Amino acid sequence: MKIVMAIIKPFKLEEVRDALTAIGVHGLTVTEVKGYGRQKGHTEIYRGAEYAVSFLPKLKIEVAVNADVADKVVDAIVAAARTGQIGDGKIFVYSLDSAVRIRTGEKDKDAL
Amino acid sequence: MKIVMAIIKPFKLEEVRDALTAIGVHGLTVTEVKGYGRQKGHTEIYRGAEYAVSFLPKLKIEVAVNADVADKVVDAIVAAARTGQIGDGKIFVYSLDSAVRIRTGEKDKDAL
Amino acid sequence: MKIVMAIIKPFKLEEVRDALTAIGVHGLTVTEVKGYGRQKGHTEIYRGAEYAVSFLPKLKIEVAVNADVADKVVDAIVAAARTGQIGDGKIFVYSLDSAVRIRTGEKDKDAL
Amino acid sequence: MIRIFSRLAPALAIAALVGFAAPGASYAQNTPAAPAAAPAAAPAPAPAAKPAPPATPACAAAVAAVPETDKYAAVPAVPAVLTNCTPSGGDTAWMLTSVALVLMMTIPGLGLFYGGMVRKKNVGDTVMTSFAITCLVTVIYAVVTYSLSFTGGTPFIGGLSRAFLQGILSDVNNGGIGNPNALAPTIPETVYMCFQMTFAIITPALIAGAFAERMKFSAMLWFMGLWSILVYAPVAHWLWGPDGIFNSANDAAWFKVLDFAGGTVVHIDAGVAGLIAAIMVGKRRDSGPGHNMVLTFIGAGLLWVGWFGFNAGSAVSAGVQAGMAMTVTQIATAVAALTWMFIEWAHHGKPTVIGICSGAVAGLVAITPASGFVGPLGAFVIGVACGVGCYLGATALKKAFGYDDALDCFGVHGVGGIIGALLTGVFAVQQYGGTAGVLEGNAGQFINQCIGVGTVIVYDAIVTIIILAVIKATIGLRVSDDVERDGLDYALHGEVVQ
Amino acid sequence: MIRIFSRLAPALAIAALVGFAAPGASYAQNTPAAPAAAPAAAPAPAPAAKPAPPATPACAAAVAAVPETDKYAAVPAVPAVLTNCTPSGGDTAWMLTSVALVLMMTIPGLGLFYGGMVRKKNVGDTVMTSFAITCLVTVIYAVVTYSLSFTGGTPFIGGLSRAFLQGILSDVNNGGIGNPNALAPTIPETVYMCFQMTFAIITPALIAGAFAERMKFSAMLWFMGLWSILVYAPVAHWLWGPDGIFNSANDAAWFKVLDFAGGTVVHIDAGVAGLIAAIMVGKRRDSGPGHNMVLTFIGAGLLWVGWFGFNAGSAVSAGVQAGMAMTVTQIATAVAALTWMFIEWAHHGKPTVIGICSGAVAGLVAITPASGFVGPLGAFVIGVACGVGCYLGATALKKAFGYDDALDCFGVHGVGGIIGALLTGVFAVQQYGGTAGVLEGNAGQFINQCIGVGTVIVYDAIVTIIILAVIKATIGLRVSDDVERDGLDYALHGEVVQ
Amino acid sequence: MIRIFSRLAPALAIAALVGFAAPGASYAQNTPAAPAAAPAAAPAPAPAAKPAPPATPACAAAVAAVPETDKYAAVPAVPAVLTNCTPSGGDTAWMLTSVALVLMMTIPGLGLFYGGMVRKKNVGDTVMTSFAITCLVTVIYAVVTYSLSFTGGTPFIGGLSRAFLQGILSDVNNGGIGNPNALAPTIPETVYMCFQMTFAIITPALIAGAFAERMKFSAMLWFMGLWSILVYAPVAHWLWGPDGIFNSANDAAWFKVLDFAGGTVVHIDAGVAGLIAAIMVGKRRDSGPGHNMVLTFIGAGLLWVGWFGFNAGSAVSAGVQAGMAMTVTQIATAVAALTWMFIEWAHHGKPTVIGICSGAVAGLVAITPASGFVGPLGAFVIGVACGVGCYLGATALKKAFGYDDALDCFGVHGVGGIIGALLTGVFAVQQYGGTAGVLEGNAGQFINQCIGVGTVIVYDAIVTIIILAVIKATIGLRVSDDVERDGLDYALHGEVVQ
Ligand SMILES: Nc1ncnc2c1ncn2[C@@H]1O[C@H](COP(=O)(O)OP(=O)(O)O)[C@@H](O)[C@H]1O
Ligand SMILES: Nc1ncnc2c1ncn2[C@@H]1O[C@H](COP(=O)(O)OP(=O)(O)O)[C@@H](O)[C@H]1O
Ligand SMILES: Nc1ncnc2c1ncn2[C@@H]1O[C@H](COP(=O)(O)OP(=O)(O)O)[C@@H](O)[C@H]1O
Repeated sequence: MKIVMAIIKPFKLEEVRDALTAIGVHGLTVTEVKGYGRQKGHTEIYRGAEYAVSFLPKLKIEVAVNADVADKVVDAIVAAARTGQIGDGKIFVYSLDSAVRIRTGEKDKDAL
Repeated sequence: MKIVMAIIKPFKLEEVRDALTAIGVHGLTVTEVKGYGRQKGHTEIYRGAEYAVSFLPKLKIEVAVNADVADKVVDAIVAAARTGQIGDGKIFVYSLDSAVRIRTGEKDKDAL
Repeated sequence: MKIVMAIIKPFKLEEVRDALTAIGVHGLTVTEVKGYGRQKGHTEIYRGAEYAVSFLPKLKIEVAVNADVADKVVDAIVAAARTGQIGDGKIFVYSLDSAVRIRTGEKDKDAL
Repeated sequence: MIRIFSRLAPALAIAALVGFAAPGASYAQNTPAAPAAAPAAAPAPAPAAKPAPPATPACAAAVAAVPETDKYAAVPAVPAVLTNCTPSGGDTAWMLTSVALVLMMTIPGLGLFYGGMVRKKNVGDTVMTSFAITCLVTVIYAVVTYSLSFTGGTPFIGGLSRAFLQGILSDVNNGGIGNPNALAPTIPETVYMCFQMTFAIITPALIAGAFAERMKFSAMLWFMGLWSILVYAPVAHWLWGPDGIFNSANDAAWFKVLDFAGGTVVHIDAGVAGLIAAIMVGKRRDSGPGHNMVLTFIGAGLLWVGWFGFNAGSAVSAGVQAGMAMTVTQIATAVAALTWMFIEWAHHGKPTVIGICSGAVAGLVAITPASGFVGPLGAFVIGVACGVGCYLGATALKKAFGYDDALDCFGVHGVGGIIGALLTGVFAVQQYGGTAGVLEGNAGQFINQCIGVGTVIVYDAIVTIIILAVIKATIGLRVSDDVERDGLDYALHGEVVQ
Repeated sequence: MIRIFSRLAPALAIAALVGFAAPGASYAQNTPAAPAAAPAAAPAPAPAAKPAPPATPACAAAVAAVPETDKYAAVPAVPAVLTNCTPSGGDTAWMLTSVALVLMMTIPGLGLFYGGMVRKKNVGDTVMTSFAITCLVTVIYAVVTYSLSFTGGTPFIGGLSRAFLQGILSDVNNGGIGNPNALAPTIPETVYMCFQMTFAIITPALIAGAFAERMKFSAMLWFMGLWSILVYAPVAHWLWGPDGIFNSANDAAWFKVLDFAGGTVVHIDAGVAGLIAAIMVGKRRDSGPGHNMVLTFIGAGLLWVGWFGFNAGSAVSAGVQAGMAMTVTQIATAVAALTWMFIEWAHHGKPTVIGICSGAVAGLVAITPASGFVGPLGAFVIGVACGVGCYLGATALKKAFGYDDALDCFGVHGVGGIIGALLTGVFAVQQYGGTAGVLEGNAGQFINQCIGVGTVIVYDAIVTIIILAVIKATIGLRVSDDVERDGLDYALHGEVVQ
Repeated sequence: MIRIFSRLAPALAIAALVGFAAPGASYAQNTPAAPAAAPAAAPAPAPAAKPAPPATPACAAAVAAVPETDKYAAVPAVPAVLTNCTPSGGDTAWMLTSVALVLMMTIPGLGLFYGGMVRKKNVGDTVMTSFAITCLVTVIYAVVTYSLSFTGGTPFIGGLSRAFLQGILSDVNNGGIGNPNALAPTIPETVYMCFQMTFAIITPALIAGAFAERMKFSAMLWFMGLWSILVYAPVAHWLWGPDGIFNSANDAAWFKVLDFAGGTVVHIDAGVAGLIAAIMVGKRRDSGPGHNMVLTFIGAGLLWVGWFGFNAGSAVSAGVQAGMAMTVTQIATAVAALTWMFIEWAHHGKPTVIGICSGAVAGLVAITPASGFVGPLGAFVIGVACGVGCYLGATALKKAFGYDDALDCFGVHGVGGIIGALLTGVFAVQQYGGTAGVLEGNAGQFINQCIGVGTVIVYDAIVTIIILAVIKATIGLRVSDDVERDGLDYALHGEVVQ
């Protein structure tokens, strides 16, 4: 099993969710995060002072999947989240040792 | 070492924390997240329009532990977080290469 | 590749970011979290009742890096985030299987 | 639940249509519909609380004067009502303003004061409760409560001569000298009715603090509707109705009880009902500190500002009594707020925003019955006393008995109202409001205050218990555990603060 | 965009300097600058809507009386203006208060009402729009709109005799009897001007709800500035100007249309312009529920409170008409709010905060034109009618036609204004406001109301289309997609709520 | 710190009890306690700023008239005070309203205006500062400040004849003609006292903006308490006391300085003290943009609305002068807000919510001293001047000197107050307020304004330095670094916005 963790632009959430549902992934967890990277931040103005805001709002999506579909999931996210502009985000994949569904106690594959 | 990452219902936090303390785990990190899964979401109403809210508030708990107690931790969380209703959440376990306590520079086991 | 995940005190963010930039790391993701550990929490007062707040505001920083610089990154964070007082936080390192830059589709090293 | 309510609207509509239509005709015909209206029923018409003697009606002269300064009088035929204006434009101006100020106390004032003290998941339900009560009580008040409270009837309850506001305007034409209502001789009766309506609105809205975060919205509406007719109307009549048993201006009163602006009618009434409701609805499953003390601060600020309309407005005139009422209101409030803050500081090591705001509200509550009767000295003592008393009411008392008065409706309004009502009997000064208190040698006034307070507490408690028991047995009082856990905003209203 | 605006400020400054300076001199010289001012232009000076006959000016007597009660008169040489006070201190007190109340409706009232209903990313732009309109319209109103609206000229538009407020004070010296403005005989003209200014402020601020979350801030400013001169000024003149074609107090009026406090001038005007703007600016790319119903609650509360100044203040006196206007305002608002809430509850299973608040505003809108003319019966029916009508306007109507009236400017103010204006013709009672409606047998009044409403709708729509088309062709109406997506707060104002 | 304060409360209680009790007796005895009260001390009793000549007291006639229109007079024995009402109900109505409006400026107005501009972690401390100052100053004002400011004494400081408000009511009985206080002849003295109290409240509350986010709450309380006695009271006496050295209505004044509503007494006073405090408390360790411009918007809106009470209320009558004061207040505010917005737009490319709100406050500040003396032209120029000046004050000036005036107390109130005070001397028009300015040929008035402003600045700065130095040496001024970093809300008040 793998966890696919993607950092995306906030307004892409619905599209990514739909893309994942389309390939049979029906569970995911979303976190509001701030991203720092190449994308230029905003400037906030406060009484004549300008404050550079270098941390931009992003969403982190975490999806636990079977190892065999991880690539498909990555591709689906890339396709749905891409705008082609700087700041589109990253996807990181790492290995999962085990998974449990709390409600039933089901393990691993059955838990996803 | 392992990281046990659990997605739970928000109102279960205190119980889970107490269950972990009871088995000797004294550190954890909590994040507010939104979950998408089988659990049906709410409907928000706004001037005669209904908006389906499919992302539900959940909490993510991350606990770094020695590999040998990981199962005990998982069991404790399952026991404490279970309501038996859809949406109770998942637990994911993955391997940790190293850990450091910032204050002291202690490493790995000593850092947990 | 590794992911370095650090839990730090919120007011240390800028220093940590600068320390990382100084060693050539130009991307990271920040999450507001609540930490539970040895650090004593606050007490909130509400009409003569005291509520112990045991979860304290922390920031989680996630940085994906090449395995060879992981130690340098950890050291930089430790140096920047340390105050020497309880609650400075932890750093966890785990392995990353792959990475993708959404905008370009670049993989792994090129994606970081 | 829904079914019940979807039927309520049309029923209400039909009842009100019939009701408003009848007197509507009587307005048009300019026939006083109710021979039993206030003037006839007034052996002791003016309560001492509001006794500004009427000036010579300026507008009668004005009407006569018009032909002479003819240049503005080009309106061909001035309709009847317009030739009869009010005896005092100044008093009317202040009372129109006071209506606005007292309404502002409830929406948005009280809604925010309470809203900041609940958890975020219930703030929508909390503010909506204030808003819905405002609307519901407005309709009920126009239909029946005003008449039951302020027209003559029996010593226990008023008559129906102003039901559906019938005759409220046409009487003004009798003689051209303005409002014949002895309670407010220098202003139009419509303005007096609106002013009193805002009091009838805030009283149930205060109760809602006791059972916040767990009562069904539908049950709340039924409770408030019934309570405002069965409890508020008679109690207001006892204290303020022309022939009320406790009205200090009624020569035939059984006991002359002082209540300038509603310490008993509004605050004790609300506090006791809140206590009963907190007990009968039961404790919250989980609680925690208020989610946003900035909202509470806004609410407390607007309550304070609006309370000038409440207290100084209760003089029903813009004169000396209003001025002194405003002065003592300001002093008692500030003193009570500081008292609460310093006690909390000494007790818990920190002064809190919610603490100082609660103290201010406690002071406003306690000075309310006294505001037209006492001076700066009385205000100061009342401020200290209620600061201490309400602090204990909201902390020790609640802990000792274990009820869950969520936002301290009883702890602040009940306790503060009682302290204020009793101390009014002590510190009343003959010169300010016409009645001496214990300090000026009139010990009997304290007894009267005790009797008034006691009677209201007992009656209020009994009727509140009955109303709540009936609702509990029918539609139920309380939301389910799931709803309570997820928050009333999501579950009952489909809305959430982001 | 910036360049255009950085040039606007100095240009405005110079124009205004020249303008204010000229009449500034004329005040000092105490010479009536405009022989065509109100008194001369007044064959039918007092609109029936505001016909309180003037009292004998108290201050003239006072001036005479001063030598006798000499003890206060130690000021050596009382300057001229000060010996001429206003005929009615009470009326003036109420109108000064009403100015404050109506300004509070826009800032912060309307800003919050709207601000709570947008997404969090646009709340700053939304509240700033209310604030900026307040400032912009104040300047424009003093320069030209007041004069165009309220001085005599043609039946279609007023004159320039009060441009730059010239002569607004000096006339008071003519004869020492107070304000010679026949529209407000008992108060200083400055106060009347301020009162009317607050109406001119809120009207464009209402429009902004229609195109919220997507219009350029610069385009908004140009639009509002032009609209307030080209649409608001003439429409106000038609209904309220001394020689306006629809002024019911003008004997020479083509049709006598009743509009007590601005149902047509303010709400229909704003609603129709909003509808046009929503269509021409286009739909939002994405939408969602409002982010904070607590803000909406505060806004609705302050709107309700402030509306007492709007409606009861439109009596321009503190008397019987103001009292009844306040009464019917309270009743219609409560009824409409409950109506909306129960419909929503039946329809969606849940009563919402935004629903009950919207219903209250709908009620306030619909009772506005009627408030000086109808009684409790009329208020009740109007409340039910607009509760139903505006609910449909904000839901079914919008869905059916597919325009994106973001915050339901047309759905509430347009629909509510039309319902109110027409029902005024039905429920007007001779005794209250001087004009009978259909129920009292005067069917013609309903026709007049239809003609008035229809004409305003057509004129407003046409001119609004032209203004928006010009702006679209020049600086553009709409922000870019990126800006809309990221939120106007970040992108246009560099600020964000944390 | 706690120990100190837990002792303050009882001490205060005892002192005040003794103080209020003594005059309490004197009220009851109806003996004028202070032979040196205002009337005796009045060779030049009425300041030109507030010279509405008294009308024939309507209530004296009313009292006589009662027996004739006997039908309302059933109250058996009308107590003495009630037979003496105020000469002008209209003026009193407006002043009662103004008290409410000006209080609303501080709570919640200023608290929110400031609260939105701090970081989220300090918003509770910021709003609580406004609230606590309101309470503290109320008590101190009643005890001593009112008397020191407004009774005759020396040219430098008033007397103690009204300490503990003694005699404030009983004098009204002398002759039955209303308030004998020459400063406010047509309203009860209690109302005048309350009105002035609200000014004494907002002044220290303004100072708190300068040292926001880092001062100890306990040190703040001590500072404000001492400052309001040692600085506010004498400065108010200089400008407004019957025998004050700068009172333009005092024939014996050394220099006749115009300050209609507090440009010098309130704003320069607060601004300079703020500057000193910002420097002595030191810079914040970290800063950042305000956390919620919606709060700032609400605050600015309520400040604007409330300021009508501040400026038009300073006419102490509901007449022509109030009307023009309201007019110029509206114009200057709008112009200043637009000026700031356009400068910022040109300068940074974006117009901000906090910018336009700051500009509005700057305009309100600068028109304050001028509001009863200038006309629309003056208002326009003052608006532009302070828009530019305060923008520079809050940006360039602060940057140039490097002090950390956190919320621009000096940048807006100090700079705006000075601009307003000086331009009052230029644009004052004889006809409006009785004094000519430079433009009407009276160049000397400008000199007088400079002398007044300069003296206040120097005195204020010196005494503020001394007070702060003493506090610094005893309990300390500043929170620890840890507290500052974590936020004052958690650390000092145990509360946090969720
Ligand atoms: N090395 C990294 N580790 C963790 N997160 C990263 C890293 N680099 C980038 N990110 C995340 O990805 C987001 C987008 O990265 P950015 O460099 O701005 O643009 P792009 O992905 O188009 O190259 C960042 O805002 C940050 O949240
Ligand atoms: N594949 C997944 N990857 C990551 N998180 C998941 C996944 N599936 C479910 N979750 C998380 O677990 C929560 C509960 O899942 P859900 O399917 O609703 O109920 P249950 O756990 O009872 O089957 C979701 O809200 C989501 O946060
Ligand atoms: N075992 C753990 N797993 C996950 N997070 C932890 C763990 N232990 C500590 N933390 C995080 O580190 C933070 C600091 O830990 P704490 O024990 O308070 O102080 P210190 O790091 O100085 O020993 C905690 O608030 C929590 O967020």
